[in-house]
Amino acid sequence: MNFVVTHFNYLAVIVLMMTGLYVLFATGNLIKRMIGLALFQTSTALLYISLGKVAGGTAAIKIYPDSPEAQALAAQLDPAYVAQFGVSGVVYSNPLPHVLILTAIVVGVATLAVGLSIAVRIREAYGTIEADEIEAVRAREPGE
Amino acid sequence: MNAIALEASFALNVALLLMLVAIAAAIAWTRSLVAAILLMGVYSLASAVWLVVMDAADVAFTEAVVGAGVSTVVLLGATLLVRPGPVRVDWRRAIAPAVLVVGVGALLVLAVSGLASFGDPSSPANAHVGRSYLVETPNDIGIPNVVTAVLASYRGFDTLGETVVVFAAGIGVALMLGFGPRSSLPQPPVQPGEHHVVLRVTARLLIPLIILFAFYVLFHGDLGAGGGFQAGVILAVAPILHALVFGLHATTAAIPAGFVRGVAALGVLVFAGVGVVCMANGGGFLDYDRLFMPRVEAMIPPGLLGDPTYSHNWGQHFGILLVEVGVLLTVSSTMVTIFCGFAGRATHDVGSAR
Amino acid sequence: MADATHWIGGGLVVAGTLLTLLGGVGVVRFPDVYTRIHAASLTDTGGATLVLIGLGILSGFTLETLKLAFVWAFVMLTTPAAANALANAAFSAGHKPRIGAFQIMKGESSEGAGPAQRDGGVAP
Amino acid sequence: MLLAAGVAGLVVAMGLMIWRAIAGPSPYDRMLAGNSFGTKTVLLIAVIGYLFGRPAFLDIAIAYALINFVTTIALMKFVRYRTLAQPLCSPQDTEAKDG
Repeated sequence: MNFVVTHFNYLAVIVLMMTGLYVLFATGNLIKRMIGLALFQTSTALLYISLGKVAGGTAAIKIYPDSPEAQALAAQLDPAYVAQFGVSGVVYSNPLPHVLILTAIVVGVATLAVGLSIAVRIREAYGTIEADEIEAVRAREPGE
Repeated sequence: MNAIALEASFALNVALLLMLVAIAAAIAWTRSLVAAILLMGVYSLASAVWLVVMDAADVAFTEAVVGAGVSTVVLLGATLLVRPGPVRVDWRRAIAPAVLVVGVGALLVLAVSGLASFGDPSSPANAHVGRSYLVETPNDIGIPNVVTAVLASYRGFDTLGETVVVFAAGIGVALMLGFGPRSSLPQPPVQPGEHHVVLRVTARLLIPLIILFAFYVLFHGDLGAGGGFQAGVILAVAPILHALVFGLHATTAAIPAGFVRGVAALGVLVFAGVGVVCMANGGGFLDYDRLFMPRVEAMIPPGLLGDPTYSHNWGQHFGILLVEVGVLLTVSSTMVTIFCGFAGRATHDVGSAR
Repeated sequence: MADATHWIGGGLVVAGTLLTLLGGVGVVRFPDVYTRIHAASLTDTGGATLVLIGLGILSGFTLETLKLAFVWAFVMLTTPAAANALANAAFSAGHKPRIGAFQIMKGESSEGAGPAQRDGGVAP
Repeated sequence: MLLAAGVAGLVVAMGLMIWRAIAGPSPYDRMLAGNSFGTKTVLLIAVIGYLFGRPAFLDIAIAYALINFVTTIALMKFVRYRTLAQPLCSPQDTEAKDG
């Protein structure tokens, strides 16, 4: 039970990822498949961000240690904890996963668009976007 | 106050994750593609709120504008072009994927049990590289937003790669779908009394504000949440809104296709050019410390801008800004290219292609 | 003084939230598209106004106040416009109101666009 | 404390919107739910910023308010007119049809 509490984020993200994977495999409709892929991709991003969260941390945008904001944030935490894990008096979350995921999201939408345009061209060539019907058309036209 | 904020953070985290699970289940369950696309947009919004709770302000920004904005519009455009029927459901086809997914999920749970518990500050992920970025950024780069510092300076070469990928994806879509309106589409049926005056007026008000906000996000990116990627997508939303309300012909008349493609290439060129200038001045590729010749750097008075408590490295400042401008140019024009490719491809082309 | 702003600002935030919640219940419970649009758009703008004023009182007069004003302006601009567009599109597509003066207006052609527009993918 | 209550209320309201977005029945109901979900998201971001002591994140709320509108218009055009490229009709168009 304790494992479920301490790893709740990871477990929830796994459920999300598996939902995306299920959509990807269970449907033959290419658009729905791309939606499943997007779901899977977003969930992977959530896993990375979960890993980078530091308890009691704040966003990795520096604030002055003597500003009222920083004082209020530090007042919520144990001073020993701040001294050990903080950077000049403020505890920040890990910025590295944020950087990786930020670019991944924009690249993700660009690749999603490429995938969808391939689906459009498949529709134009085969007259359908159902995977099994495409296979049937290909079986009928062995020359291709 | 103090305990409440921490407890509220975790409770909100749990509530939003449960909400995300519910939306994902609905996406898997629904047969309507429109509903699935709309729920994908809602999923993005909810996950963006969750990202704010997880302190990932920059990522939340990106996810909101990309996931809820551009990707929804792109999915709609693709759905229009393929004209699918309702998604067919065959329970026999669902068994094998379900077994597979449960198996993979069990393996992942096994793998995750080896991770440090959530929020652990001394976990391997958080203790070494991430922490040293936080410690060193004020000295090395001198800007408050560590995410932008890592993105544009420490990992600038990686970001150049990402920008090129976005550019290549834009070229791919343009090659496959063409650019802009290719033929005059049949007018949609108009009912008497049906007009969208309110929308037209609102859009006319909003479009300049969106562009202004995009530039605010760009120039504010090293001080707060924001940066070239977010600003680029927001900037692209303005032409998209214009095309949605006033028609794609009007938009491509204002922004010609060749111009947009040229700007996309220019963005990559600006990014790489900054690197080359650094090399010409004796540094490494994208080593912004050598962006200016020493003679120029000496002419900048110390403490010209900003707060004196942060050491100001002017090469880093201008290097990051120029690189972000390059990212903005490429990302925004790529998004516009993608939108025009999907929206402008006439539906009856689909029928005649066979 | 600080205590008073805390209670007034926080109270306004909670009041705006309650209004939004009320609108949410209306969206779930009301019978047709138009009443739901009515519930959602009115309570969204009203709730947003109360919440943002409350936050403005809490924050005092800083740069954040200006940003709150911008958020308010955009919400007030976009939410009613979107609600108007939705209601316009729904009505012209042939959705019949369940209650009110217009419910019999399109009675003759009710099997036209309304049911055909229900979900599904794209009509061929 | 009050802000935490506000956050809880907004989350519940978002849950109600998700219910409506899933239940439908017409696409206009779903779009309405999506749009209203977006507005509540804007408010939630603003309140979270103050609750966690970093009100600078209001920028994100502004971006949401802008993007949400565009998404709703795109969905509306898709469902009602089956096109993204055609202009929305202006008063002159409908007058021409009337006459």
